[in-house]
Amino acid sequence: MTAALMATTPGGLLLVLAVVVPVIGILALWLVRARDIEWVAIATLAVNLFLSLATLQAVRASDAPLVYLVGGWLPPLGLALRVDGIAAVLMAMTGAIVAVTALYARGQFGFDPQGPERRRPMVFWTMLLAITGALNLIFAGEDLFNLYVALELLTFAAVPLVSLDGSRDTLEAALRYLVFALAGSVLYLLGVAVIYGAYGTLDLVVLSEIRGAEGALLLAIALMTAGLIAKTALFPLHLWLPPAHAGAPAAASAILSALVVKGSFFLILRLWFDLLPPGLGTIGANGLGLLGAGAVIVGSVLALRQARLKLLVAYSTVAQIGYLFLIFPLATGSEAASPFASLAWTGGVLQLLAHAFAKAAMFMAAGLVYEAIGHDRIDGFRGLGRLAPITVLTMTLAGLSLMGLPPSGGFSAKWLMLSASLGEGAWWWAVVILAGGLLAAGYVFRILMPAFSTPDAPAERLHPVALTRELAALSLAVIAILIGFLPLSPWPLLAIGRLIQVSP
Amino acid sequence: MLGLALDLLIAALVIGVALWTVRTRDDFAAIVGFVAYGLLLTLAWARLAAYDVALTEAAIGGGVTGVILLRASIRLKPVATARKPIGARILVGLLCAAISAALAAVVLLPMTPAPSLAIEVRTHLASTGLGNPIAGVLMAYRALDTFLETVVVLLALFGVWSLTPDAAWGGRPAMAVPAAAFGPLPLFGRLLIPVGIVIGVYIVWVGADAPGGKFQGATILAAMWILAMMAGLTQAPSIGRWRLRLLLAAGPIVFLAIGLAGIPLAGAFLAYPEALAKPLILLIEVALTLSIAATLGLLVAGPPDVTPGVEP
Amino acid sequence: MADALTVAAVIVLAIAAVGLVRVLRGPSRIDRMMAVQLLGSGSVAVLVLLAVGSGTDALVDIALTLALLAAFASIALATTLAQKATAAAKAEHAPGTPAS
Amino acid sequence: MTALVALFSTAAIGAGIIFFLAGTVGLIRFPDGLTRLHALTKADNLGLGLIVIGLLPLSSSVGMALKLVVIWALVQFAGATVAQLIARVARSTERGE
Repeated sequence: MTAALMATTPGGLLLVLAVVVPVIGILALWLVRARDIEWVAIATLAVNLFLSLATLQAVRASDAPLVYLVGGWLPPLGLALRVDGIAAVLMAMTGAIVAVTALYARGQFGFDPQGPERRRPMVFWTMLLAITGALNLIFAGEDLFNLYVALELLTFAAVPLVSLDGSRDTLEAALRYLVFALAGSVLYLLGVAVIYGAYGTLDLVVLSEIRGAEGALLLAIALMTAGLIAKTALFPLHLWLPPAHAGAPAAASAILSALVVKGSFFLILRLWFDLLPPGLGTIGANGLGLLGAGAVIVGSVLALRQARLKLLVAYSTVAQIGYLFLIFPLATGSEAASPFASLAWTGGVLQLLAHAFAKAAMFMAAGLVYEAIGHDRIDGFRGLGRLAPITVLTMTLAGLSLMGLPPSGGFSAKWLMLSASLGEGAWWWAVVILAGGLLAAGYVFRILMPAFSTPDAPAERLHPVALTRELAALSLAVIAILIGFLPLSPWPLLAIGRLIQVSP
Repeated sequence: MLGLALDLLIAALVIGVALWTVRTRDDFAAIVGFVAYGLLLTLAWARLAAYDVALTEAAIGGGVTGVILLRASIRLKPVATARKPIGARILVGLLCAAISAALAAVVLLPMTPAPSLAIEVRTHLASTGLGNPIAGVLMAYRALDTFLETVVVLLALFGVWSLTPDAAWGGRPAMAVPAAAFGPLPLFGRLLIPVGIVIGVYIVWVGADAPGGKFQGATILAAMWILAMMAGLTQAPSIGRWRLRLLLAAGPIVFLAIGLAGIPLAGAFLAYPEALAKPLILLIEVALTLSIAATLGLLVAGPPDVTPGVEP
Repeated sequence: MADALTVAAVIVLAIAAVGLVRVLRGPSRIDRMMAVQLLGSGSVAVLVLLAVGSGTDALVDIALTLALLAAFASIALATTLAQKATAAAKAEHAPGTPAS
Repeated sequence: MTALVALFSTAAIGAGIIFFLAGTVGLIRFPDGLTRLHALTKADNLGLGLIVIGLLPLSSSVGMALKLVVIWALVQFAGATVAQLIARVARSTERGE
């Protein structure tokens, strides 16, 4: 597709609505009565889920990306929104996880329908809507500065969730997160400036046609990738993630770990597979793969050593993010004509999906465990299986996917990545994937073994938990398993509308 | 030649003050250094003929950021900060130097003349009824960015509010100043604030056709509001008040409403019907000015610390 | 005449820059504050000299903004110093209050 | 532009520069806070004032000239207030010590 031929497609308005509806929700939250904020937020997220599913359906049906020219101006002068196959899949994933999280979070944070407005529910719902809108824009954005605005929105919405509890520790974690995220923003913005200076445009479609192998492009992509890595918490820039994700309330942790880090990761994918001329990125791609491998090993080992469930789950995020970065060496090294048609590419996207659902389920379950027994120390989990069977089932299913045991989304993802690495003769990545799986099995069993054992004394449940909340967490874990039933072959949906790479 | 001397002097001062500000250990001294840095940066942008940016830097750097930092420094308790180990400092220094060198190489090495959208921006400007190309970019071509940035500013304020102690939610920020020591301040406020409001409105108004605009003007208005609070002429409002919330949300709401109306009336989201483009853009700018001014003022005032209902 | 005005601008800026030594050296916070105020006035002077020299209206608007807000920043600095002084007076018995 | 106007402007701006110089020298050389303050306020008010007076006949429009006067008035007014505040702060910190 050439930029000159770009025009708003039927259904393009869905993209505008996906960005605008969460914003309308935020503005409404501020103006409605205190008792109405919950249902306003949930209604907004329901509409958002509908919009994201409609977008996915429209992309599948038309077998082409959806495009909307904002203000009717053609890029590069104006801004366009564009959703291709992979973006549509991720939008639908976000819509689903956010909607289920909303059900889980209903009535939490001291929300009192009769009383005055409270700080924590108000902040939570506002920021949840903001994260939804920001992620939709990250998936739909096509202009690098527009995407920067989306990143800012995402950061400013995510940081307050970390310190929602207001304790000293969470404030410190939030501040550290903010510093990492802002440093990342600065690097990204520098890259944007370099690209505008060199090419006079920031539109990805236009850029993919005119860019060559100039130093400016390489420098810009290096700067932006470094910034985005800091936001994604790739090893060794992962230091901010465990305290931030473990200190937030469970519903917020689920969103932060499952979705927020994926936003910046998705932009790295865009840069490397849409913008970088093919053949140039081999060294860099191997470097990213190496960092990913480091994350898999270090994150898993640290997860094994945690005494508290939430910290363990947070370190597991560090490890699982590592797998995502194996896409870069595997997909660029693949022999298929287009990297998007390769096994590795599909494997990477499946890993992203499976981890998002499994991790959200895991954090929600961790929150439920805390409510059931009043703490989340793993050595005190004996008898948990009798006390909270649904929650332990949730952890088991999500754990299966994190370990990569069949049948689960995690298994399919790792299987495809293994096949890709063996097919390319890059056996060392296969070693990393297998070792990571074994370590994950170690930390998942550390949780499950005591949970399934019989307690010395009959344990008592501290607080009753609404069944809907347990089912919300379970449903996400079930989806993580169901993803494993997708066919184990490249997924044509993901290749829809990808910018075709032509050597300049 | 003379221009070059001036530019070199400004550049040297900018770098020197920046280095000193980074190195100094005393927080008050660092803030003063940062204000000086903002002044010099204003001159630098002015010399680059980026008048809109210079105006923004003058308004933000000269006024609001200094006050935000100062208020933060009052809240902080003095702590002895340990110096980072020498190895880490060298590593950071090397990284920064490498990035700077790479940037310098990209910017300075001879390249084919960089393409620019400047001509196209001017060509289409007539259809928006605006005279300032920057305003055209902000309000027409990239209106989506501008709209979302106003949401970002609003979220930033909400982020600040999220640090409120639970009991003070819905209360107001205190701007405690030892009033007895400040004889001339209320008088100064009464005289300066009207002048400042006139200047702020003028900067917003002139923005349609010349450098200036809603953001810069709103910053000046916010500064005047903060001055009124510092001089004890007025109090910060309670954040739970519905009218305040409406004022904060008014800019995005008007922007969004006009943007959505563009879908049936002008064929696209955030498109303006040609005959009405200029009045609609002005309407948005006025609403945004009020909202941004209120948001910035409250950002400086900080999270509420006065429990609602405790005092009249 | 434009050249002469540019020369004047360079000289004013250089003078104000020398005053910056007080920001650097202190010793008291008040000295730092006065030096930054001098730089503020100097910057306004530089901008009006350049504005008239080149006939650029926008530069006058920048100078106007700076003049309005330089005062604002100085007042904020002064009130902060007063607040810190009161806080220090309250914590009179606490040893080792920083006085730089 | 007549030679007379040029002469007047040059003289006024030159005088303004001298006052700026005096202010800086005072700021650096004078022994204590209050005398430095004295030097500073005289300098930036008179210095900027003379420069503005020198620029008035050169300005391209009445509007510009008007703005120049407003700028000077603002700096003058602010300088006076800030000097008062600084003096008060200086006195109270001296007492505190």
